[in-house]
Amino acid sequence: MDFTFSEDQLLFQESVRDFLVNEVTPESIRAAWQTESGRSDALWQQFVEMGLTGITVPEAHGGLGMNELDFVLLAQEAGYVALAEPLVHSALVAVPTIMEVGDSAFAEQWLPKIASGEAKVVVGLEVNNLVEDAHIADLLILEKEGALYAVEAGAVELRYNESIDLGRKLFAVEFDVAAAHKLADGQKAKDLVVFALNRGALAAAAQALGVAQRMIDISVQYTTDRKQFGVAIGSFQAVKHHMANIAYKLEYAKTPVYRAAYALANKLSSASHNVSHAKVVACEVADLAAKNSIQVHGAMGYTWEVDLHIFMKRAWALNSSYGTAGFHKQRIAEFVFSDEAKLGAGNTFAA
Amino acid sequence: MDFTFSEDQLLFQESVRDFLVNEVTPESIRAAWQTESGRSDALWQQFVEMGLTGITVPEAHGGLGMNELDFVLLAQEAGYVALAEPLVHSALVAVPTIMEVGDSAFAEQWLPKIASGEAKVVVGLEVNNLVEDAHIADLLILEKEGALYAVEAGAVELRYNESIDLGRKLFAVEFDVAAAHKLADGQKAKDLVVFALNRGALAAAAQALGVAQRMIDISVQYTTDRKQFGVAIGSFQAVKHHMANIAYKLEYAKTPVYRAAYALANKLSSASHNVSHAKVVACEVADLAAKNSIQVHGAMGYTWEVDLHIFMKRAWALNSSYGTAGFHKQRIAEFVFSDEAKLGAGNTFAA
Amino acid sequence: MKLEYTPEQTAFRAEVRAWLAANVPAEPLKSFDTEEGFQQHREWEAKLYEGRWGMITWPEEMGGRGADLLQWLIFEEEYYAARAPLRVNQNGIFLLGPTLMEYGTDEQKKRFLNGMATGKDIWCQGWSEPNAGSDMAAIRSTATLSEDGSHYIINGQKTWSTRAVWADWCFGMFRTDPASERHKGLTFILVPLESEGITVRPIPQLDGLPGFAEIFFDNVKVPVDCRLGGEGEGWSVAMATAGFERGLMLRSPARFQETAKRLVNLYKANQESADQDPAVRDAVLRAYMDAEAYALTTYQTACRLMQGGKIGAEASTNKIFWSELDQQMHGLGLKILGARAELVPHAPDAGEVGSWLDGWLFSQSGPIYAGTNEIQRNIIAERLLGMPRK
Amino acid sequence: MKLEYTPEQTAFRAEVRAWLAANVPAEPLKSFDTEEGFQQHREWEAKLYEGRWGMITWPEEMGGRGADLLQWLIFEEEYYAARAPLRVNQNGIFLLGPTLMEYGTDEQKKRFLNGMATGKDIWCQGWSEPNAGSDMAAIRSTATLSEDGSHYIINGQKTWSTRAVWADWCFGMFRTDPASERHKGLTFILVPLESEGITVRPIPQLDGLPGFAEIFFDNVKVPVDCRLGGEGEGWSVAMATAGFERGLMLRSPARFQETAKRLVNLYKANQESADQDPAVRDAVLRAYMDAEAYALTTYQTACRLMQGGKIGAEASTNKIFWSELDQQMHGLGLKILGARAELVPHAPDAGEVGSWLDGWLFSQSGPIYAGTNEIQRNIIAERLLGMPRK
Repeated sequence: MDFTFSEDQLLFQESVRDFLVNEVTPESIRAAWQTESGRSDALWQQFVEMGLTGITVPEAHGGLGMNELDFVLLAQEAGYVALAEPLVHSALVAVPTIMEVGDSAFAEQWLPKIASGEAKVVVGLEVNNLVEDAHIADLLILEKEGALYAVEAGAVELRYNESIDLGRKLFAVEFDVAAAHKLADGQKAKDLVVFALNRGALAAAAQALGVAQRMIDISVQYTTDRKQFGVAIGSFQAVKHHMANIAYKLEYAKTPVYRAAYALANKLSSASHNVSHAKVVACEVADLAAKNSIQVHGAMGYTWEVDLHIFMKRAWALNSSYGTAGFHKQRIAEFVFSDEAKLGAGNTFAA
Repeated sequence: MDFTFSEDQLLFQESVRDFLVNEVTPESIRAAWQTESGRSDALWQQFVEMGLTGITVPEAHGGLGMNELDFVLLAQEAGYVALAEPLVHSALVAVPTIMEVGDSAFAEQWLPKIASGEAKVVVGLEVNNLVEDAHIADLLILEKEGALYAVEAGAVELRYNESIDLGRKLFAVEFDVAAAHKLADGQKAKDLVVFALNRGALAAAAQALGVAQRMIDISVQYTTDRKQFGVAIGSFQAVKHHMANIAYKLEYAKTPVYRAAYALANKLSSASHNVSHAKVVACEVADLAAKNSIQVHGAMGYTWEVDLHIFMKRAWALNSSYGTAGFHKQRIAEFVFSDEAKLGAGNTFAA
Repeated sequence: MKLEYTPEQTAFRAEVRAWLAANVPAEPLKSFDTEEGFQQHREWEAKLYEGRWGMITWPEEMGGRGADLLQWLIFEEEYYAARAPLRVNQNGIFLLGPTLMEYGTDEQKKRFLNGMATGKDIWCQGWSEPNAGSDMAAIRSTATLSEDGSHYIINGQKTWSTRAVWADWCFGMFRTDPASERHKGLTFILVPLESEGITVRPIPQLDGLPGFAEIFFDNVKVPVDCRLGGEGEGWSVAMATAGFERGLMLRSPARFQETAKRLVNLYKANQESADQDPAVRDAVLRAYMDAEAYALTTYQTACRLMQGGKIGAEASTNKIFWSELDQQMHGLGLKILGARAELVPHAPDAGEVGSWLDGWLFSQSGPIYAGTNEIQRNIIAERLLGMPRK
Repeated sequence: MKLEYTPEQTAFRAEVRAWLAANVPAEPLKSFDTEEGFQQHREWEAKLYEGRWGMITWPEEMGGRGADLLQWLIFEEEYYAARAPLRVNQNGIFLLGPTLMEYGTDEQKKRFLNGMATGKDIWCQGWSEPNAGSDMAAIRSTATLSEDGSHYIINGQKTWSTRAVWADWCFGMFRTDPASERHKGLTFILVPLESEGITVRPIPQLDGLPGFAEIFFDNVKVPVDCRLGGEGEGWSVAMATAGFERGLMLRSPARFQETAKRLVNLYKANQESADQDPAVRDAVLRAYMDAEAYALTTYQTACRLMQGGKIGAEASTNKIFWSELDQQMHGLGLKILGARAELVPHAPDAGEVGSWLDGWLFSQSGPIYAGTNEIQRNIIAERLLGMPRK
């Protein structure tokens, strides 16, 4: 029993954090909002060079062969900077899904290109209605009416839908089922959808942790600097408690996320409800962080001018991404209220 | 349209408040806990002399002929002192129920005695499981298996059940149905039970308002007097906000209670869901008052020594008295989610 | 207590309803945080004025109907139920208007009230300053009386001025006594925004639109007859305005009851998915109850005021209650809408999301402006409950 | 990360389980806030000691098993799952014990640890004073060293001393330097409660039982070898104890997970009536999630500590989380039980109400004792987040 990350994992997190905080600044985010694609090829190239695009790609296909647990801290850091590029999606959803399809030719075709940065692949599930980053994908893996298809970029029609979070690029995607490559249908398709959804939900949860932490940091800084009634507003107890409430809840949202990552990486039978627990509480704490942060910012928090809104909007958007709270609570309820559920002391790590 | 109480109603409230605050003190309450019956004949006699026992008894039967609305402010004051005597029950539940039965001989037999203080009548509904004050009742009106019976004191067997609130005397009551006087069955009994339950719920709600106010007053006093870290603890913002949260919610619980009283007094078709709204929010604010009050008292609040616990326990006991929050939310939901419900602006006073 | 409308009140409601049915634009106007929408709303104000529905609580001789508070509540109920446009000139007609009637000279009343009523002059506030947000007494912008006493020279900066970008006039407080501190030495002055020396810098809000602005004053000359009340009396004049603002005129129960109704309908239309989260059904019921309670308490307050009562701590309890309710209801709407909820109104697949997202963004300002809810809680604790200040 | 138990840990669990199955009394003991129950619990401590299960984290030579934190968590899981008796001597074995091992002389260790371990000596705390509740530095009780240096003379008053009514010894802080202020000049002293000059006044708690007491000291003579640590060093000795108290030793996830499990079962058994309030189902799910999260985070902390980490602000986040969870779960239990919930355990129709009502009353103390949750929030804001103190 060891509930800690390894030295290597923590060092990797640190170096990715340093890189992201330097490269993905509020200024660069605002600049990207002004561009057509909203995505930076240069940044993606840097990810390639750092090995991040291939992090979950097997070594045989040119990647680092890491798993969901190795990546979860990096996803958290991506949330911390509200990263727009689909790095987390690629590593946590697209790559594992391609492998899970079990078609070695298909995997061989795409995984090396993902690792090398030549191709981007996105997965579009019906639970999300729209497909994020469809406009920059070379291949789309799409759920449609009980089956899963692989469709290349040229074969889809996209309808852009603006999100309140300008860092997210969402598209309604249409394609000709008859002309598409069917990856799976029936039970296998269902399993693949759950597989991808669990990883998408984990990705959202991990990013939500980072977003929450960022809002804490921004708000602590703001309330330390900002004076009112002659003192720093951060010295008011009500302001302190708004912040403390985020901070202590965040501590109890992190471990469910890490446990969910572990359960996915080790294909535990508890993985689905572990993921749902993680998704619910991580998004709740990010939501609370948004609420309390805007409140302690006062009117400044309501503006486009301070950076807070970048992260608030990401938190709001993550809420219902890869399953609403209701969707996930329902999965938890199915477990908790089942007659077979092992509850109570000593069963936390019963797989 | 006039949503205010009359001068007379307010003056009556004031005189009853003055009387109760002087006569029903924490000391007298603690003393009553030590007695077998827990009830004071002397106090009841004073109620008789003030006309309170007959307040809702028709003038023809020796009462004042007032209604639920006239009594609601007095019920609030009874809550303020955590009154143990069944005055509110008698005036708001027993007397109206006797009248609603529609048996004039029965009414004539009991109402004058209630007004004069010769007899006490209690109503026992299945929703409460146990019957409060059964030990001092001369007559019990009891719901049993779809019918309503009148049973005199000698014909019941009582099993005492101690409540966490020592001011409440609860009894399991057994009686011989065959030997009892059946007041109603079938639809009429159902209607009578709803009739009595609505009035019991209103009584609980009104008392909850008073209990909440009392806990505010006790806590404000305590936190003003008590010093810690060199200052009055009431000067800490967290303590202030605990109190402010009770106070502002209390304002928005009062008007639903008054509206419910009006609806019952005027037999409006909205009365049942109006009562349920009142019951839910009044008990919630009393519950919050208990929670925040013990917190600002610190360890003192956890003792038997300060008076707070008298009122906390009353608040807890009222929670599920005359219907749990669930029971009442269910009645509200039936209205709100029905296709006929007139919701939205301008429909608040549509009967 | 009598919780029924009089025949006169019922007739009044019918009259309002009929006029609105005939006049409310079929298509919703554009947001008044856009230039085009602002002009549309200005025209709507003119139309309301024509029907004498613009400021019904004003005296008849000023274009109003001398309506009492209950008529006001009824009017608002019909107004929101009809989904009539938001009031672009609310700062003028609800805040400055009543203040002008109380503190203005006859000439000032004549000069300003009509333009305000017709929508010709749209007013914005000049209260907050960069270092005086919730702490209004920290105002530092100055107004210096010219030597001949004919005008003030204004210098400084105001911020959070709602709709200042396209407004015509600004009313606010300025420090006329440079040696003064806190509440003293402040004067209430009305400033035309086209004056030389004024720069208005739009502040984009959460939705990116310039819903408010900073106003910079660089030696702005304002005639002395634009002063409202006496020199140095600004604080008491302003407090009257702030009282109105926090009071019941601006936050009709109608608005929240209509939101609660739409929420019930949204829930019913999406019940299967919504019920996956049992907290949703509970929160919808709570929205109904709270909106109802807000209406009840507002009616009670209105009746008390009509019988000669005064608004006290109700201003603070009221502010907390509606602003947190508004936030909860819109957040709940988004929750029910699920994955679509992040789409902006003009996104092609947004469907009914738009008004909920707009409402959600707008609701974020409620617990902040006009005194944060933390300050309101302090006020309740100290003034209503008498808890120790320090 | 490896979220599986080692074979050794699994074997250890099996050993604990077997012993408990054979030894936990079939009938629950009486409350240890009654004299009879206190003695029953004292005997249970002796039985635990015999099996070497009393203080498994203590070194073997002191009667323990030198267990690590993970073994401790496993032990607690089995202990709560077996519904074994509460620990009447927790102040001794979990708080004073480790402090003694760190600060005590060899002689003190020999003298006190065994009596503590066997249940012969039950210890209570002497921290708080009437005007020093959450503010421990305000302690005013004095200990004056006799002229010959052989003993202290103690005068003053302690309060909120849990289980002091039937306890044998008290440990606490006293002011040895009368001129000192706040954290300075305090000394940690162990006092036999049978000493002359001591009066113990029981304080009845919410359920009417004397769960804690005031202790009055009137010229109480205590030999100088009852001092723990140096004179004037009481604060740092006490802080070590407070750290243990707030830390994970005392608040096992097991306790809350068992409550959550019972709550799930209570809900399932009463689902029809419980579901009338949709908030209940949601809250039950939340109880499960929170208890689970508490377990996960505690395991994480334990693993970190075993790898050489230190407890920092976890002490405060932990305190808030479990105490509010405990309150919520028991309140929810009462809500599900409905009209019966107000009955005390021995009421003839109380049914299963008893343990929920007892738990509810007990849970009220959680957010208060060992530093109120308001103080914990201040600590998180100031120490973890670095927000300004004043």
